[in-house]
Amino acid sequence: MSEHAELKTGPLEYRREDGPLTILGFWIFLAAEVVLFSTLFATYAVLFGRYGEATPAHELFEMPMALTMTFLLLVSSFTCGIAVHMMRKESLKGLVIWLIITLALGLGFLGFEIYEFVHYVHEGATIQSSAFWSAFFTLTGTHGLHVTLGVFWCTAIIIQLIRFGLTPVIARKTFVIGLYWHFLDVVWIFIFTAVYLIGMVV
Amino acid sequence: MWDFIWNDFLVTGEPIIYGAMASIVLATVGIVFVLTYFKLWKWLWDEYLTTVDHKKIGIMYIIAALAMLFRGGVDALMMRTQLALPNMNFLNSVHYNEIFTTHGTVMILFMAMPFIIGLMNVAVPLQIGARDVAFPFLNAFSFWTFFFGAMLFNISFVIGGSPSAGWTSYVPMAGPELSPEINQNYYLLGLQLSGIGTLATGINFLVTILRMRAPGMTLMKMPIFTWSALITSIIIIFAFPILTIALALMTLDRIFGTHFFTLAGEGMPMMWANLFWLWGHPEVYIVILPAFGVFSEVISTFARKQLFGYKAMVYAMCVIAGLSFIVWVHHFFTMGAGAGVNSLFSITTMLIAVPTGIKIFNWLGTMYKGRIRFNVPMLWALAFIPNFTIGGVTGVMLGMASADYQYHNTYFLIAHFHYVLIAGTLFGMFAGLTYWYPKMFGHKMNEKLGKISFWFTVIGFNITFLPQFFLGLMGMPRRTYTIEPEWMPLNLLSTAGAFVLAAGFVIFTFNIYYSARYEPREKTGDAWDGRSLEWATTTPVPHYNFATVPYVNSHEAYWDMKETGATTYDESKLEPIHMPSYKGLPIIMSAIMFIASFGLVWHWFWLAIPGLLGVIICMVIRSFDFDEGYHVPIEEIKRTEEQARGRKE
Amino acid sequence: MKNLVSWFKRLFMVPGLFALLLVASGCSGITVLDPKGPVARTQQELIIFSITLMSVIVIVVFVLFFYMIIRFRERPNWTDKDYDPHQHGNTTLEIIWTVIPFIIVAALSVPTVTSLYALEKPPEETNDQEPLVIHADTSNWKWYFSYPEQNIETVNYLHIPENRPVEFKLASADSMTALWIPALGGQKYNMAGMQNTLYLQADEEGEFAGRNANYNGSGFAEHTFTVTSESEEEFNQWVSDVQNNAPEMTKDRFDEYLEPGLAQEAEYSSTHLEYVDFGMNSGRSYITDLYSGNLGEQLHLEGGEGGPWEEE
Amino acid sequence: MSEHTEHSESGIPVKHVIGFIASIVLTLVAAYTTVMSGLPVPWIIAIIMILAVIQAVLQLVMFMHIAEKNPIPQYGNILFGFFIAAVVIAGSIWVMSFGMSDMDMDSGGGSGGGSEEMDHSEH
Repeated sequence: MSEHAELKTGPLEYRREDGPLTILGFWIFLAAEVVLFSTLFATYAVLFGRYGEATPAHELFEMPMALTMTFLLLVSSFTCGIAVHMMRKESLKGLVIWLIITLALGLGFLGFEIYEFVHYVHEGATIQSSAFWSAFFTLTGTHGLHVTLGVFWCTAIIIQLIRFGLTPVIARKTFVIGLYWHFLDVVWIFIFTAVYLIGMVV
Repeated sequence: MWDFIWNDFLVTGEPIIYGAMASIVLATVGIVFVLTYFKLWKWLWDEYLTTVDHKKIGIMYIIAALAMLFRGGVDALMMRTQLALPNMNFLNSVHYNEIFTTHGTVMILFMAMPFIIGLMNVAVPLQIGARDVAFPFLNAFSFWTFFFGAMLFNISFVIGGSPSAGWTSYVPMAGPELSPEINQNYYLLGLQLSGIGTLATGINFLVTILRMRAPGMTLMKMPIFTWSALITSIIIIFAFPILTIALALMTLDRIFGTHFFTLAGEGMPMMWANLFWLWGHPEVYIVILPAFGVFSEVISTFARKQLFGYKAMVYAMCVIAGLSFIVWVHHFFTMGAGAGVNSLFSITTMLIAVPTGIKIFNWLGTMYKGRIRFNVPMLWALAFIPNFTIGGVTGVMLGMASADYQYHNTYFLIAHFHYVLIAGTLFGMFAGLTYWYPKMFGHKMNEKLGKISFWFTVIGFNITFLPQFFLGLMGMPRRTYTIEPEWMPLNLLSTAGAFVLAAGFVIFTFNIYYSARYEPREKTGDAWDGRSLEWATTTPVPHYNFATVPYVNSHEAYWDMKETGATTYDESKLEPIHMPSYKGLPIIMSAIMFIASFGLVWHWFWLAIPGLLGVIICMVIRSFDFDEGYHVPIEEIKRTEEQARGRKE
Repeated sequence: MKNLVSWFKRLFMVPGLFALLLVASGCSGITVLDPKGPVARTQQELIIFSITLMSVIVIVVFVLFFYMIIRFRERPNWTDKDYDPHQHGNTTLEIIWTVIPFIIVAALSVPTVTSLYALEKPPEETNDQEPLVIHADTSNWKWYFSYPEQNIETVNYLHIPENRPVEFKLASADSMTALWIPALGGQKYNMAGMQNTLYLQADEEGEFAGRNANYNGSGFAEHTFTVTSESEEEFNQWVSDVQNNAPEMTKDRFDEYLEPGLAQEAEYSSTHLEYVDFGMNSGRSYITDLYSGNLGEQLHLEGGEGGPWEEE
Repeated sequence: MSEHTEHSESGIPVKHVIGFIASIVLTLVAAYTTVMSGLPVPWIIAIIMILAVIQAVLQLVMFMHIAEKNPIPQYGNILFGFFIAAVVIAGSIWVMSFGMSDMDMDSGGGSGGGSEEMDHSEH
């Protein structure tokens, strides 16, 4: 504990004493994020159907759009997993390439989300329309904001990887952003199910 | 422009406010003068503002908490003055509302919270034999976001107007439709800012306690205060995100025109109450559990006995933590959710009495066959038991939903939670502060003054709040700025008590000054014949805490060491100690967040957006910061330890 | 040290004596413990029951507490025979003080749950009578009591017949409030866009204080009303007086009422329920549509005066 | 912790591929159930929520290495997080679903409803 003695074996991100600490801390942070998003889901569920004079959700939600966004995130989660796998094989080039693919998919997702929001606003459903639409835009928007933050963060990591190479510190950071990215996918699964799919049937 | 500044920006027209403005300006000028005259700016920046040392951060938390206790206390005295007699004309209704709002918010979030976090910072790393917390940089960041959040909330008094919707800020009253002024935004953003820091503290301490304990110290061999800190951290981590969202939603309602809790747009005001108490109830246990931890330490130390039923104490706290998340509806039994909902939450609420009762009896058991010394920390702990029992049983009474229809929103409730929060949290914090004071500052607090302040506080407290139970049953509602003639005698008594209580606090504060000047220096490092590891360090504690960390065999590690004559200094095992560097970024980043939040309070996006960009830039700077700290060389450790230990003999 | 212990004793005598004094002075001054109707009586009985049980706990804790600090205090002629520093617990004892609180909680739960369900219905003893329906609506800082069957409405005061259950329909035009008549029973919230039902009943004639118990801003302290309980005949007489002599509650008149402020007692021979029912989802934004942007007005009340009657 | 050595040299770990395909399939099944199955709505909701939970667990285990020792497994806090999440969501829905008896018939009404009723009264 006293030393920055690096272990010689094990995944790179765990080799320094602060590696496991940070990763555990980040898992705990993700647990807090679970509660954060669950509060948004609870709000959405309680305010469900409160459209006021605005357009109801089932008239606007479309399956192709929701599915496309879902697949973009699912694939990006997969490529992110591969990136971390590459890191554990200590392949810097593979890591950077897969991270860039992940980033591109994430940007694609964001593009679709922005397009979707703009579309809804044109149809007269804005964040100020009614309780339901406030909850909808806040829930999906918070997720979108997390993805945006992830994109910037991931860019910073890629720059660091290219400049400083695969050190234990940067490996730890990469592993953490990987966790973050997968977590956003998990949240999206619930948004897809609880918001889009249920919104289409009820 | 001037018109705006004079009429909207600054609060004008009240003599009290002018007085406050003048005193703020004078105090600021005074502080700046002293710092400049004695050339202390550099010292302040190098030693405190940029520190990442948990001990110094703990001290800063406690100083801030005492300052906020003073502010909240003055609020309380003003309220009690207004309520002393019928037809009092000391505060008008608007002013009174602002004052009880700030009193509640300040006391819970800016006094109790930093006090417990401060004590956790001081004691936990020492109790588990760690060099610091897991993330020292984050720890400094937590403190500064708390500090600036508290400042943001406090400046509302003179700039823009204080929030006045109560510390619970129920909508629609606090919403954009019925409170269009900006004052409520201070509440939202001040709490949000400090909430970020609290969440970070929770994560920090959970990782610290889970991963940085001394060798041999399994979970069931941790000192009980560390256990309480662990459980508190867990509650923080799972409760504060709910507050974050609740505040964010109301901020959206007020600044961006959404309809979560509004009357128009089919918003749902009840949902605010629901989310607020989903956080608010666990919050109550966040501020009480560390106090329980302190009492356990203090009672066992001063009864000179092991804690009675250590395991039961731990399990009781775990059960309390679990139950704390499933009782929130008891804060709004009268909302009409139906007999089914109220029955369930009545029963879960009353069930909390079971683990709490276990703890009370275990404390009594600890004293049984002990050898009790009545030092000041012990006095606070002893006063806690009977007073908190009154608070606890009235809590059970309030938990019975059908009777609660009569207690709700009355002074009965006020009396109950002051019995719990003052006798529990505040006595606990005073006990903890006097108990660890020698470890923090190298001298005890004066016993005589301590006893005087104790008796003033305890007697004043009972005179203040005991009558309020009866006032509640007589039909006096909370938050009323004026009283009916038939409530006069008890209110007058209560007001008199409040001034006695305040005298106790003034003496306590004076004692800090007095002790710093006249108390003999404490040289042993073990001021109270302590039992856990923090007493094994020398006093003052070296910045690296422990030269070598001993192997721990029980939850009373130092007691064992004293029996075998071991020390925490084993020269053969010395290694260079890795320490983090001090950083200016936490305070700078928090200050930028403060500015951004201030912009948002006033709907000034030209200020808020650059502020947010500044925060992002700070995060990038942090990400590219590869500073790995430094190592304390063996020679320096030897020198420090010899100096400290040589003096001891 | 002896001095200290006696200080302790004295400390707890102060509030103890004080409590005794209050109890001795009788419950008559304490509204909640002096019920004037079956609902309040149910609650009073529950409160007395819980106080009794809780007193037992408090006494046990206090006795043990003083025994410990007196018996085991450090004192000059202290000997070692009573000192057992290695005692770390006692499983039997710990089980006992876990089980007993459980039993107490169970003992309290049964009447709590029973009474909770009972309070959702009109009082048992008068269930042969139809409850009198009164819509109690609030806006900042006034009470409107509408009697739909009688088609009359009062502002800031209430007449009810004795010995007949009253079914309050609670709603609010703006802030969350709570209808509370301590002498008759506990409170329930009034909220916008939804309706709560509260049953109360007076067993005797008299005047009782009623108020909004939930803080709703600067006029909160004056957000009160009086309840007059009278015999059935007097009540009917009063109703027909109002029906015959009072003006109608027109929409314009009612809209004026909705503007924030205090109001005098008044009565009308029609109800506002004809235009808007705040208990329905449709009524929830009525007031914001009407006074958008003007609802933030603050009342600077002073010295407990400026009461309802002096404002207008 | 040594699983990074278990996989073939080809670069793509089998575990990830399985997780990926499973999540695609689960998503499609959920979409199909919603649009095409014609089941009663409560059934659909129950089925797709279960599918979502399965998929989330899949992500946590297959991609996020939740069971990895660090040096102790880290799922304790996430599990407690899910417990609190369930309390928050289910609790809020349960507690907040009262007094809304007129919501369903009236959900389109909003502020318009009030004025309609006013018209009635004026004749």
